[in-house]
Amino acid sequence: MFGSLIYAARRSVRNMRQSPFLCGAAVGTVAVSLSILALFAILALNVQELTRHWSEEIQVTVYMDVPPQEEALGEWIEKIEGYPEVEKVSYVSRGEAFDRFRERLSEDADLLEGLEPDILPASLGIGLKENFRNRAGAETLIEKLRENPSFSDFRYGQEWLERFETFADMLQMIVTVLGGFLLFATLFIVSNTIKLTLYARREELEVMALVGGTPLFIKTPFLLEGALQGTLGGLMALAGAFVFFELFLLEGLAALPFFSGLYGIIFLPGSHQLLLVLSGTTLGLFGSFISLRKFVRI
Amino acid sequence: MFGSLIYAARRSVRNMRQSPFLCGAAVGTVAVSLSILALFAILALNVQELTRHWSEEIQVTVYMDVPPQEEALGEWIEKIEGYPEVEKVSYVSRGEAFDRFRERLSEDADLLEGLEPDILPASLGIGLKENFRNRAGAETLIEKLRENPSFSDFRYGQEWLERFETFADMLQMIVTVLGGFLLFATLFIVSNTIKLTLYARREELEVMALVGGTPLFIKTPFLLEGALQGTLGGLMALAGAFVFFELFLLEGLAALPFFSGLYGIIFLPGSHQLLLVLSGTTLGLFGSFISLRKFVRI
Amino acid sequence: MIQIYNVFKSYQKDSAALEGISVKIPKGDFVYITGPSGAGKSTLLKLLYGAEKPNRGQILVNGQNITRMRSARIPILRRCLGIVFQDFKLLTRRTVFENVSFPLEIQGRKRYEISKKVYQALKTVGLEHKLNRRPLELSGGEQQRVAIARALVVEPLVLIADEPTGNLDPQVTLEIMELFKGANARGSTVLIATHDREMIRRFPRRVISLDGGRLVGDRTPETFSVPRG
Amino acid sequence: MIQIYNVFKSYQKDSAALEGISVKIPKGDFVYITGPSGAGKSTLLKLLYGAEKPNRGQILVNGQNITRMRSARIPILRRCLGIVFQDFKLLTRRTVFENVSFPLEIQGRKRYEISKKVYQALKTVGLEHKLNRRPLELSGGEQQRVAIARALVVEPLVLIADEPTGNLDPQVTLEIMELFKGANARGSTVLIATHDREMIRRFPRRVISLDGGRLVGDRTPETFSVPRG
Ligand SMILES: Nc1ncnc2c1ncn2[C@@H]1O[C@H](COP(=O)(O)OP(=O)(O)OP(=O)(O)O)[C@@H](O)[C@H]1O
Ligand SMILES: Nc1ncnc2c1ncn2[C@@H]1O[C@H](COP(=O)(O)OP(=O)(O)OP(=O)(O)O)[C@@H](O)[C@H]1O
Ligand SMILES: [Mg+2]
Ligand SMILES: [Mg+2]
Repeated sequence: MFGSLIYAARRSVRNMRQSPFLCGAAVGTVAVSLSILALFAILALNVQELTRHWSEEIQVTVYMDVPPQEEALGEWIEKIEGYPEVEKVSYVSRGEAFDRFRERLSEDADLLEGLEPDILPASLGIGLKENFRNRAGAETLIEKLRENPSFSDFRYGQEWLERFETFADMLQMIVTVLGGFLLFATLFIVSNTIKLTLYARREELEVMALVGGTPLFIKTPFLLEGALQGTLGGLMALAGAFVFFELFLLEGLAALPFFSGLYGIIFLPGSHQLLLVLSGTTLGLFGSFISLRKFVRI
Repeated sequence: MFGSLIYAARRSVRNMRQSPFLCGAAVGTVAVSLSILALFAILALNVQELTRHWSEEIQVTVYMDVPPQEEALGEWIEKIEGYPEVEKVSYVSRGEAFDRFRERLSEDADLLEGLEPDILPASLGIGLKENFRNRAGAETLIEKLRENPSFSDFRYGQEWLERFETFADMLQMIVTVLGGFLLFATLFIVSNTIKLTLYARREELEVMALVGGTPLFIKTPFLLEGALQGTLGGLMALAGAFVFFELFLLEGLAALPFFSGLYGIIFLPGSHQLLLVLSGTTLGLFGSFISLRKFVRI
Repeated sequence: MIQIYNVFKSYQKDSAALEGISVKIPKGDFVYITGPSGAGKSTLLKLLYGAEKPNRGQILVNGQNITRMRSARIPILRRCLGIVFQDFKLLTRRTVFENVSFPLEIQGRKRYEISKKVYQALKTVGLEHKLNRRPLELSGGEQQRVAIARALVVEPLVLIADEPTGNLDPQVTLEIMELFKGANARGSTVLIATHDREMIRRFPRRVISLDGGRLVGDRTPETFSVPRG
Repeated sequence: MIQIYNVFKSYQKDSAALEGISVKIPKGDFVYITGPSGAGKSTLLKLLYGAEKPNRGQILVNGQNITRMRSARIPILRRCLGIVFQDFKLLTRRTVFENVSFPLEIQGRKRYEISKKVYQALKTVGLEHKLNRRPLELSGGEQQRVAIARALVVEPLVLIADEPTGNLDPQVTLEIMELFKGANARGSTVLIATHDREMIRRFPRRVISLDGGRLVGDRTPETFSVPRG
C-alpha cells in the first residue's frame, strides 16, 4: 500500500513534468483564484478589526446627582467590575466632565466661558466586554445598576450603538455574501480548469483503462497531482497575497493617518494561512476527483 | 469578404455545438470572473456614491459679529453665489444658530437653559461644488471672502475634512489596487481557460493546417467563437450580478436604516453594463487570439 | 478459452455490426479473423476485451462471462490479455519504454524485472535503441511494433491483435509472425484480425471469416485452400 | 513537377532519417516509394508537403522551392496537393461529410458544388451511406477511405498517399488503386508510399526504394522484376 503510494507519487511527478503547460495552467489558476480569496480575507479581517476597535467606544455612563464619597465610590466600582458584562470602570468627576465637554465643543468652547464647572454631574464610564457591546448587553447591565439609588441617570449612546450595529451588520452581510460568492467562483474556476486539463488527457486515461489499469491505479497519480498542484497554487497565493500586502496595503494604508493612528493593519494569522494552503490542496484533490469520475469510466 | 465572414460564423457556431463541454467551460469562466468584477464595481460605485453624499456636508461657515442688514445680506449672498466654487449659500440667524446648537447637544441640551439666544453669532453656510470639496477649495474661497470686512470669522470643519479626505483616499486606493488585481486575475483566468480549450483541440488545428487551411481561414472561426463565448459570458455575468444585486444587496442593504436613509443603493449604470459585456467580448477575442498564435503555426 | 454465443452488436439503430456470431476458440488456438473492411472484425475483438458490450448473446473469456461482469472486474480481465489495437493507442506523452512497461506496472512487478522484460520485448521488435523516444517521434511501423511489444511483454493468456502488420514491411511482418507463433507455443491463445492473405498463406491456421457482421466461414488449415486474390 | 536535390533530414542529432536523397518526378508520373519500416518514406513525403524542413538540400514542388518558401505560402501550396496521411489525420469532431468537404471549403467553392463533389468522392470509396458519422464511429478501413476521399476530392496536382491501403482488404485495395490510376490519368502526379508488394506487382509502376534514409533503388516497370518476398 505504502509502496504503491510512493510509486503513484513518482508517476504523478513524471506526469507533471511531461505536461508542463497543463500543470502550469492548473497551478496558476489555483494561485490566482486563491489570491483573490486571500486578499478578500485580509480586507474582511481588517474591517472586522476596525469595527472591533470602534466598538471599544461603547460604554454605559452612570450619572450621579450627588458627587459620591470616595469610600462608597471604591465599593461601587468594585461591585460593578464584578459584573460579567463589564470590562473596566472609570470615574469622571464634575471637573473632568466639564473639561471634556469643553473639548467636545472644540471650536465653540468659548461659549462655555463664565459657566461654573459644576453644571455637569459626576459619572462612571463603564466599558463593556466585547460580547456585550450591543443594546441587549447595555440594557441588562443598566437593569443591574438601577439597584443602586445613588445612580440617577443611565446612558449608553443609543444612537451611536444603533448606527454601529447597523454598520457592523452591513459589513457582516457584505463579507458573507461576497465571500460566499468568491468561494463559489473559486470552486467553479478551479474545478473547471482541472476538468479541462484532464479533458486534454482523456485519451491517455482511456488507453490506461484499455491496457488493464484499474480505476484506482489510473486515478491515484492524477489525484496526487491535483493535490500537489493545489498545494503549490495555495502556497503561491499566500506568497502573492503577502507581497501584495507588503507592497500596497501596508505601505499604502500606513501612510494614511486614519489607519496608522488606530492600529496596525494585519496580515492573515497563521491559522488562516494554513487554511488557505489546505484549501488549495482540497480544491486540487476534489477538482481532480470529480473530473476523473467523469473521464475514467471503465 | 463579407460572405466568408458569414461562412466563418457558421463554422464557429458548428464548432461550439460540436464541443459543448469546451464551449461551456469558456462561457462559464468568463461569466464567473466577470461577475466578480461586476460585483466589485457595484460595491466600489456605491461606496463612491456614499462618500459623494458625505462630502455634501462640507461647507464653509462665515460668522458675522454684527447681524447684517437685510439689504446688505442679499447683496453678499448674491456675490458669493457668483463665485465658481460655490453651490449654495444659506443664512443662519442668531436664533436659528441657538436652536441648532441646542439640537446638537441633544441629551445635554438642558445645560443651555437660562442662556440668551444671542450668545451665538449669525452666520452664512456656504456649500461647495463637488470639485471644490477639499481643503484647497475651501481656502481659496475664504481668501476671497476675507475682502468683506463684515465677515469676522471663517470655519470649514478642518478636522472633518481631513478625515474625509483620508478616508476617500483610502477607499480610492483600495478600489484601484484591488480592482487592478481583479482585472489581472480575470485576464489570467479567462485567457488560461481559453488556452486550455484550444489546447484540447490543437490536433484539429494542426490537421486543418496540413490540409491547406491558411492561418486566417483556420483562426477566424475560433476568434469569432471566442468573441461569441466572451459576449455570452459577459451577458451572463451581467444577469448574474443583477440577480445577486436584487436578491442580496438591494434587499439586504435596504433593510438597514443607515443606507436606505441616505440614498438608494444603485446598480451599474448603462455605460458600465455595456462595458462589462464588451469586456467579455474583448477577453474572449484576445484570449483566443493569443492562444491561437501559439497553436497555429504553419 | 473463448466462447461466443449468438452475439449481436449494433452501434446505431439501423445497422448491425455483428449479427448472431457463435464461435468457440479453445485454449492455445491460433486464429485469424478476416473479412472486408467494416465486416465487424474489430467489433468482435472489442467485445472480447470489454470495450463494447453486446446487445445480445453471451461471451466467455477464460471461463468468465464478460457480458455479466461488473465493470470493476473488467480491468482484472484485461490484465491477462495482450492487445494490439488497430490504431495502436500508445500513450503519446510517455516514452516507448514507459509505454511498454505500463502493463507490467499495473501488474505490480518489481522495477528490475520490468526493465529487463521491457528491454527484451523491445529488442524482439527491433526497437531497443529507441526506448527513450515518444511515439510521435517514430515512424508508423515503429509505433505499431511498440504496440506489439506492449501486448507481448505481459506473456498474455490471450493475445488479441487487430491488423498488427498493416504498417509493416514483409520482412518485419515475418519476424512479428514468428513472435506471435512463439507466444502461441508458450501457451497464449492468439487472435489476429487481418487483411493480409500473404500472411495467412505463409502461416496457415484456422481462419474465421466475417462479412457484413455475419460469420461466413470457419476453416482449419486441413480444409484450407489458396484464396482467390 | 517534383525535384529533390541532395536532401538531408535528421530529427535528432545522432541519427539521420534521410541522407542525400535526389529524385526527379516528372509531371503525371505514378511512383511507389517503398522500403522497410523506418526507412524514411513518410519523412520524404512530409518534406514535400512542408510538414518538415530538410536540414540540407533543395526541394521543388510545382516549380516552387519549398525549402525557401515563406511559411505563409505553404498552405497555398498544400491546396493543390491531395494527401493521405499514414495516421489519417481526420477531424474527429466533424462528420465524414465535413471532413471531406473541408479542403473544398478552404478553396472557397460554392456550397452546392461542394455537396455534389463530396458525395461523389464518398461514393467512389463506398461510404456514401456513412456521411453523417464521425470518424471514430467508423472501422479502421473506413477511416482510411475517408482520408483517401478527402485527398481525391480536390482533384490534386500531386496526390501523396502514405500507406493508403494498410487497413484495407485486397478487394477494396484494388478499387482504391483504380481511383489512384484514374486520378493519374486525369493528370495528377501520384506518389504512394507502401509496403504492399502485391499492389506493386499488380500495378507495376516506377518504384523508388529507400533503406535507412538512403536511396537504394529507382526502377521503372521495364526493368522491374518480381520481388523476392
Ligand atoms: N463506435 C462506432 N459507432 C458506430 N458505428 C461503428 C463504431 N465502430 C464501428 N462501427 C461500424 O461497425 C461496423 C464494423 O466495424 P469494425 O470496426 O468492427 O470493422 P472491421 O471489420 O474492423 O473493419 P476494418 O477492417 O476496416 O477495420 C462498420 O460498419 C463501422 O462503421
Ligand atoms: N518526429 C520525429 N522525431 C524523431 N524521429 C523521427 C520522427 N519521425 C520519424 N523519425 C525517425 O525517422 C526515421 C524515418 O521515419 P519515417 O516515418 O520516415 O519512416 P517510414 O519509412 O515512413 O516508416 P514506416 O514504414 O514505418 O512508416 C525513423 O527511424 C523514425 O524513428
Ligand atoms: Mg478494424
Ligand atoms: Mg511511414
